[in-house]
Amino acid sequence: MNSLIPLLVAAPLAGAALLLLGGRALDRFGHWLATALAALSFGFGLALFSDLLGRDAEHRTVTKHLFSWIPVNGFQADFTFRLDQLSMTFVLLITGVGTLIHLYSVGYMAHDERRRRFFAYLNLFLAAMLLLVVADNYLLLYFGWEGVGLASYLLIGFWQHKPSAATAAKKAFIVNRVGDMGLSIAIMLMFAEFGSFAFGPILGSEGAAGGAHQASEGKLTAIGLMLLLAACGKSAQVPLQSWLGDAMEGPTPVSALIHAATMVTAGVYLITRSSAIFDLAPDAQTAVVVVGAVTLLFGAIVGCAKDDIKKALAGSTMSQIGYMVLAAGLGPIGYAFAIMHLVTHGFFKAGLFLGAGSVMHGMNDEVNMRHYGGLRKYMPVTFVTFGLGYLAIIGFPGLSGFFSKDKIIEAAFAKGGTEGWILGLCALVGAAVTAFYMTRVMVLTFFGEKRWQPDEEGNAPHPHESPKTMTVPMVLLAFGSVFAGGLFAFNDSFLKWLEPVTGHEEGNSPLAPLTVTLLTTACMLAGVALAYLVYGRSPVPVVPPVGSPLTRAARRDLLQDDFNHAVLVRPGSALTATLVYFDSRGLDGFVNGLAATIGGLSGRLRRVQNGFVRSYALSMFGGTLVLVATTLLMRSV
Amino acid sequence: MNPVNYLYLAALLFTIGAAGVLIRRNAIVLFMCVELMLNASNLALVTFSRLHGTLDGQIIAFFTMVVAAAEVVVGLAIIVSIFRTRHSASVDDSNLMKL
Amino acid sequence: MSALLSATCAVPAAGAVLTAALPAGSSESRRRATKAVALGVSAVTLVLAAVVAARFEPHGDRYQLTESYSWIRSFGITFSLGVDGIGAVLALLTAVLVPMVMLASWHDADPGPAGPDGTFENRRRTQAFFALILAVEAMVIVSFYATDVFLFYVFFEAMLIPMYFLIGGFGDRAGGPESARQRSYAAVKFLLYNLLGGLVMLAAVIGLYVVAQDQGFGTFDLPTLASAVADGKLQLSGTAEKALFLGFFFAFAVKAPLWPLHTWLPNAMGEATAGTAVLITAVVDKVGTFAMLRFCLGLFPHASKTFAPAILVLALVGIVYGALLAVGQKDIKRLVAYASISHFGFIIMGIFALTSQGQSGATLYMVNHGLSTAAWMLVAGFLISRRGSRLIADYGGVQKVAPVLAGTFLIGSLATLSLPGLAPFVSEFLVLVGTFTRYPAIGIVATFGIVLAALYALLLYQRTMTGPVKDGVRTMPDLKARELAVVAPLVALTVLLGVYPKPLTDLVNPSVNATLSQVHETDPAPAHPVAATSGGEQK
Amino acid sequence: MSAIAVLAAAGGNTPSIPAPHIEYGQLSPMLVVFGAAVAGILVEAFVPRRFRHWTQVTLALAGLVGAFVAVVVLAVQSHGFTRIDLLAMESVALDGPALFLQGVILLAAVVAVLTYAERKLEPKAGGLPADAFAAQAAATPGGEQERAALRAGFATSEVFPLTMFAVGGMLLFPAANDLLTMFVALEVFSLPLYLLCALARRRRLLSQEAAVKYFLLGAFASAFFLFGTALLYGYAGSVKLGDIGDVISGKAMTTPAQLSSTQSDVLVLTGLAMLAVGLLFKVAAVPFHSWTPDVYQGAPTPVTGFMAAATKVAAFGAFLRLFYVAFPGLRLDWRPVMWGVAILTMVVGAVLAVTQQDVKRLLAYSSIAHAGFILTGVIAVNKQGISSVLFYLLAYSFVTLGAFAVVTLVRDSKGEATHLSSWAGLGRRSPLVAAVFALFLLAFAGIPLTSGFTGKFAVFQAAASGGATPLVIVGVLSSAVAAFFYIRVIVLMFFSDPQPGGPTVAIPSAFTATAIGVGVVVTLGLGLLPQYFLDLASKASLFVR
Repeated sequence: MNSLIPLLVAAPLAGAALLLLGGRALDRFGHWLATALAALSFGFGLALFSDLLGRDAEHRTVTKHLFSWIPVNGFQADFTFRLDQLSMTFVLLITGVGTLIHLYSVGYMAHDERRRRFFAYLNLFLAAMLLLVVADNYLLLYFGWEGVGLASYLLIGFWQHKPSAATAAKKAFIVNRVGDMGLSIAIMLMFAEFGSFAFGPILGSEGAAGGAHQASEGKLTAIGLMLLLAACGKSAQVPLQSWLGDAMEGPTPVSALIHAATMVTAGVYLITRSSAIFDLAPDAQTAVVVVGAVTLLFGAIVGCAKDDIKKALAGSTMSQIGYMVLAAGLGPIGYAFAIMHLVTHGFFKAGLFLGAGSVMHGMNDEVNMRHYGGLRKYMPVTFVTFGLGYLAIIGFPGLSGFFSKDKIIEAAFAKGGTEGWILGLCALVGAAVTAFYMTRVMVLTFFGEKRWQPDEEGNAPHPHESPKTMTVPMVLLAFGSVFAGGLFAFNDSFLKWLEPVTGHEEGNSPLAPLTVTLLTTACMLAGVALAYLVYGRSPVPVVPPVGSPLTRAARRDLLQDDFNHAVLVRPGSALTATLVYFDSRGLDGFVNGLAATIGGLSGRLRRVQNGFVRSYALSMFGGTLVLVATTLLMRSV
Repeated sequence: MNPVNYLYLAALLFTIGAAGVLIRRNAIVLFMCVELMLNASNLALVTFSRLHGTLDGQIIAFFTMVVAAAEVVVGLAIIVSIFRTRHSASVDDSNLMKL
Repeated sequence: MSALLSATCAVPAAGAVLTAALPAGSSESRRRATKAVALGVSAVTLVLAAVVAARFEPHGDRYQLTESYSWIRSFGITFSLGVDGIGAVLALLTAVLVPMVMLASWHDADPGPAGPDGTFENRRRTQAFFALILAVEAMVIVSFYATDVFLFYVFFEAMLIPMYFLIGGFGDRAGGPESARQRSYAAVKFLLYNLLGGLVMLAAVIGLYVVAQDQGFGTFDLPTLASAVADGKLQLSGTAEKALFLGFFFAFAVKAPLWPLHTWLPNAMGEATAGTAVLITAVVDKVGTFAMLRFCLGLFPHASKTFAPAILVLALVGIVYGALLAVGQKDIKRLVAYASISHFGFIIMGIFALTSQGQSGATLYMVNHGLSTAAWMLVAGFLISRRGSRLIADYGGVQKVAPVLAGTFLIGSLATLSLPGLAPFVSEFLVLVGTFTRYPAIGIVATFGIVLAALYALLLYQRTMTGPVKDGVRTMPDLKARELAVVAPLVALTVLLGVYPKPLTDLVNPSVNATLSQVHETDPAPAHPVAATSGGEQK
Repeated sequence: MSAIAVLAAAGGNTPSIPAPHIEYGQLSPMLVVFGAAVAGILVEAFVPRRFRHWTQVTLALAGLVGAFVAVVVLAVQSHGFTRIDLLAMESVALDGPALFLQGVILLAAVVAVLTYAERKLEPKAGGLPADAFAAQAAATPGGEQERAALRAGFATSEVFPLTMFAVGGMLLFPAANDLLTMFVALEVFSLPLYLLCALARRRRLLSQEAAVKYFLLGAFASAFFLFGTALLYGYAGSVKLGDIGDVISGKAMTTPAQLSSTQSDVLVLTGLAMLAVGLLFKVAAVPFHSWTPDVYQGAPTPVTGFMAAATKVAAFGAFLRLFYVAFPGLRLDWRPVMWGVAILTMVVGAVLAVTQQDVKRLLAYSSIAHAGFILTGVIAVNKQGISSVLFYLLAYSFVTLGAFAVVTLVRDSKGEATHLSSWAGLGRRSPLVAAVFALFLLAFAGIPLTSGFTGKFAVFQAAASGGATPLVIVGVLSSAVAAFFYIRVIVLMFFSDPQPGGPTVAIPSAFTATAIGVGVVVTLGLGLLPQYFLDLASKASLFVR
């Protein structure tokens, strides 16, 4: 059975390779091939899942050693795969949602002449993400980690002819690189500390304590912080969040893939996977929760201000991931819920994005919500599925989001002490704001008057429902976003499933669970109501009002780019300019100067050679005198 | 009289010759100064021959004269030919090649 | 005493003479014959080098397949060859790259238009070009195989001359007189820098000989000297050893090139043809770093230890500095050159971190950098040859008209920024880890290099390949079969060695350990070692 | 008074003056050459003009080859290696260095004579082929007489006997075992050279100027040499190098009573210095170098080549003998001074060459720099020092001859085009010649696999083991500077575009071709497989005392 694990990765990878090298021949059916391979990988996932379920809870960690990758004396990096409950969860999410997105893309990208390449990249994305989650050591994880970065680079910049897309892609990759730097430093620290960077030895497996316990807290904190940096990069957490918004330049299915199934979830995976380290490094954990809380609010605020539907959803992703990171930072009380929210979020966020895509599809790729309105009549399926996703994300009781988010807020309070209160309140506020901006999106898009006008060429969009290939995935995802949460929450099945890996403790919440639930729901309703009051009652201006300073800032992603530009880009380019100058004038100048000096010296010395025989004689005579004198001198001294 | 004084005289002559080479322009004169230096050497040789009581010095002197004569032959040949070209015996005129 | 090594050196040398002697003439057929011969010779060399690498027994003696012929007895100089893992691998790299370079510069040396006074610019141009390449190959291979310090020195110096003519004589012809001036300036700069380095080394070589002679080692035989140094039979006074080390190191640092001795490289790589540029950065410069490993560490262990920190700092500066300048370049080839400077920083850092990871990494780095930069630079060359300009600003949207070219170029860029899965990652990470375990601070700062690498590599890609299609690019043809034949193997190797570098590491590790033991160094032990579960215990 | 007594004593036994015993066999090299020279004069007198050229060439070559054979035979009889002895009343030494250098000089002379014999480069004059030498040296340049001489197709075939005399002197110079012989030899090879300088066919004015400069300064220098001789005679009472050495080392004590010890110190040291001046002038060491560029430029190029190669060999031979046989005892006194001279020579030579615009002047300055390199070998007072210098001289002389031979080929309407600018793009017009010249330049620059490198390594290695490490450093650095201007020429030849109407490369006759060929072969041979000659040099590196 273990031998299936490599195939998980191999299937989509093979797809990518085939489609890239296959050439025009594959143009006709390439996309179906890709989808099939994704589905196949999902199939393997299910098979393995059933296999795991077959084992008793304590022995659900299976590894598969392929070959030794980089062996240098003490440094042993292997191609070893590891499948346990945690990675299993991810595998299913990735392959499942991933397959649906493939399916969706078949319709969405129908008219793109580079569709084959698009699907190749999608497969590559899956393969990389799968490698990331089934790796058995941090270096192999890093392999997948950067592979994800590459795939996202290729997909975000898929429409390379658009400079904005190319820039966004580059930005995403480079910001992620900063995170990757953290990961590689973490790996170096581990190697220096433990002489290894494999999960088993360091984190311990199946009850057996890993080496992490012997290490000093300082070292562990350092490692933890570096891992956190990495997570920030991939999961678009403050301060490395800036790439996420621009990443919307990619085709919508890509956004769905990035935000729901792959990429951004990687950070949460990393933190949860490294729980053994974080549990021993409280300071690192604090850092994690702070990052989570801040991002949670940051994303929510940004989400409120955006008129671009995808950007608004991006903001929400940021804040939802914030929830997960926050939960993961809470330690054993939070890990399971972080993952749970991650999965549910996977469903509804994918649904929302696909829905958004479907809307754009019907609106000639118009993204400004102020040019939407009243679309529910034109695209009912989209409306329903999107609506369910909406209810799920705002945590409407009974739907997926409700269970997972509620648990997280609970856990936040359960952290205890002032810390617990602060986190809890942040989470609550976040819930309210989430409700607000999602309602806003919903209202602007599907309700009210239709506000779309003809574009430059004067052809007004004719909103219409999308083809089956697109709607079917949306429907399936909608089911997920409705029922998944309940399923998981049902006598804590999900918790029990994950516990062997992440461990679990009941925190001591100052508030009764019920109170928290009520509070949450109240906040949610408040948010919805407010949004309705603002956008639902009065017609929405097509041209956005100036808005408060906060709004304006939020529209500019709370000035993140301005900040980066001022702090990094401008000084950086100034530095390079100076260095270029220094290199040519300074270093080269020195050398050339030396040559010039010799030349000048030569030119001056030449004058002595003035052609007059008598001055030659003089130099000889002088030379003789000096010679005699020095010779005599040598004797006297 | 102490023969060493002849050495001082020789040195003096030699220096005069050298100085002449440095300050005179006319190639012939310049060349004669060189001859003067050679003769100064001869004087020194003879003196030393006297001091040592051996004949070698004097024999060398004879050789020197012969050599000097040969030098004169070659030297004059060159100087005359260049004089015929330039109608001047000043060594300062011939400095086409420099630097 | 098998003559395998000398054969491997002799074939390209003979080939060079043969190629040069082939009938001149501007007729196409004559030229094709010349090229065919040269290519054939390089292929044979490749086979031989491969055989050498295959015959090498990693766990056998330090130097294998050794040969030794008397050469200049008076100075204890012998013509003695022998390979260790490192030398074998690098020689193989050379043998692999040369045919690629030849294919890539197939038409670079075709006689151009008649000169100002009707004289054809040198009717033997083609012959000369390929003969010079083969000459370089021969000399480089000798210096990788040489186990005699003097023999190494001789070829280390001699290879400058053919390189010099390659750089100065064959640039991209687009430029006209101005670029001709630039080119000869670059060639002279290259030669003078390296000659100065070589002369300083000459002084050191002489010094070594004199010192050794006084203690009864009137020889240049590396194994003898090294072992004598190792077991204290040959005592160098502290200052003497330091001076000699610096003498050797200076030469290698110029060649490598190490900051701040690097300024010749951008000119040389910028003005030379892409093929020559590859020859410089991927082959010739490797001799410098290789020599640091073999001679600096082998002959002057204590001095090496003493200077290691200082050298590491220089290397570190080089990494960051080179990357930053690459970001600031307007000229594609110069950008690649500065990127290489940054990479050489990594290589040197790996060598002088004095850990097995660092040095194995450095050695792999030499190979991987060779392959990846070759791919990158050659594709860039194809691009430039199509547009006739080296300025980044003249390009844009190439991927729309020439997707394959753009794709290969992207792979080259990704390799340069050492993406996992591609060969350079393996070596770069090993170097970083190896450095980190001994000098954490330096390791961390060096890690910034990977971000900067991403910056310059992707900036270049974005500016040239993406965005709207620029005029002058519209009609750009995609890669031809010949060009694909050049790039494909390189890419394949890059991927293969990225996923399965074990064959290389197996060759290299023993030699590296031997080198380390010469320096009396061992890897720093982890603070809390855990049972490494390599091999993955199955469940 | 006492002097008269001496004379009386001498006169007393006049009847029985023992006839000096002369070892003709072992002196044969010189005798052959001098004989050929005299015969050459007779040829001038008696052979009709149209046969002279060939007769002279044949005679000269025959003489030189014969002499060389004699040298080889002597060497084979292991003269100079195991059997080193003094000849002709101890005035001539037959030892390793002498024999080795005589061999080198003779070979160099052969090559030089080949370049003399070249008659295909110059346009025919008066229907007869013309060589590089003046039709009639005595004629005023540009005058009617000269035109007449040209019409008549005169040729100065005296150059061959003159050269032979010079060669004879050069053979004697490094073998001279007493200062008198040395002085005579110096003059014997200098005087013909003065004349040869004046004999260029083109650019007569420059030629004459070169001659006059060379002559006056040469005479000036030899005057110093002679006075030095006198002083040393005064100090040691003998001019035999061995005796002087003994006196210095205190084995013999013959300083005249009238002189105080300080005075005698002054004598010996001043004398040493003045002898050095005479020799440093000949090897063109700074500050006694100033004649070199002008003379090299003005003299007929074949002569320049001959001078540059053979003179240096002879002069350094004498230099070695003087300092290793007579003055080893004064090492501490002269070494520091020579250090200074060597450093100055290397640096000034290299630096001044950087800005030269004329090929011949460039080579002149490079020869100065090389004199410096050789001096570093001389200063290492040890066996390696001798052998390395011997080897270096061998290597250097052939590179120089080859280089100047190439210079004779690059011509325009006004004769040889020596200005560098006109060499631009030579590599395009005639790759082969350019490549050969490049090879010679690289050898000058001391690039490995050329003879220049082996030589440089040898001398530097000797100097280093002689404890002169600073010299080696300076040498290395100045080599770097020197490399710069050699490379400049290569760049010019290969990488810059030929000027329209630039010079063309004349196709030489077999003579020059052979000369250049020999140069190439030796340059590469001594670079690739120097072992045999290194052995020879080290075997030969023992002076007789």
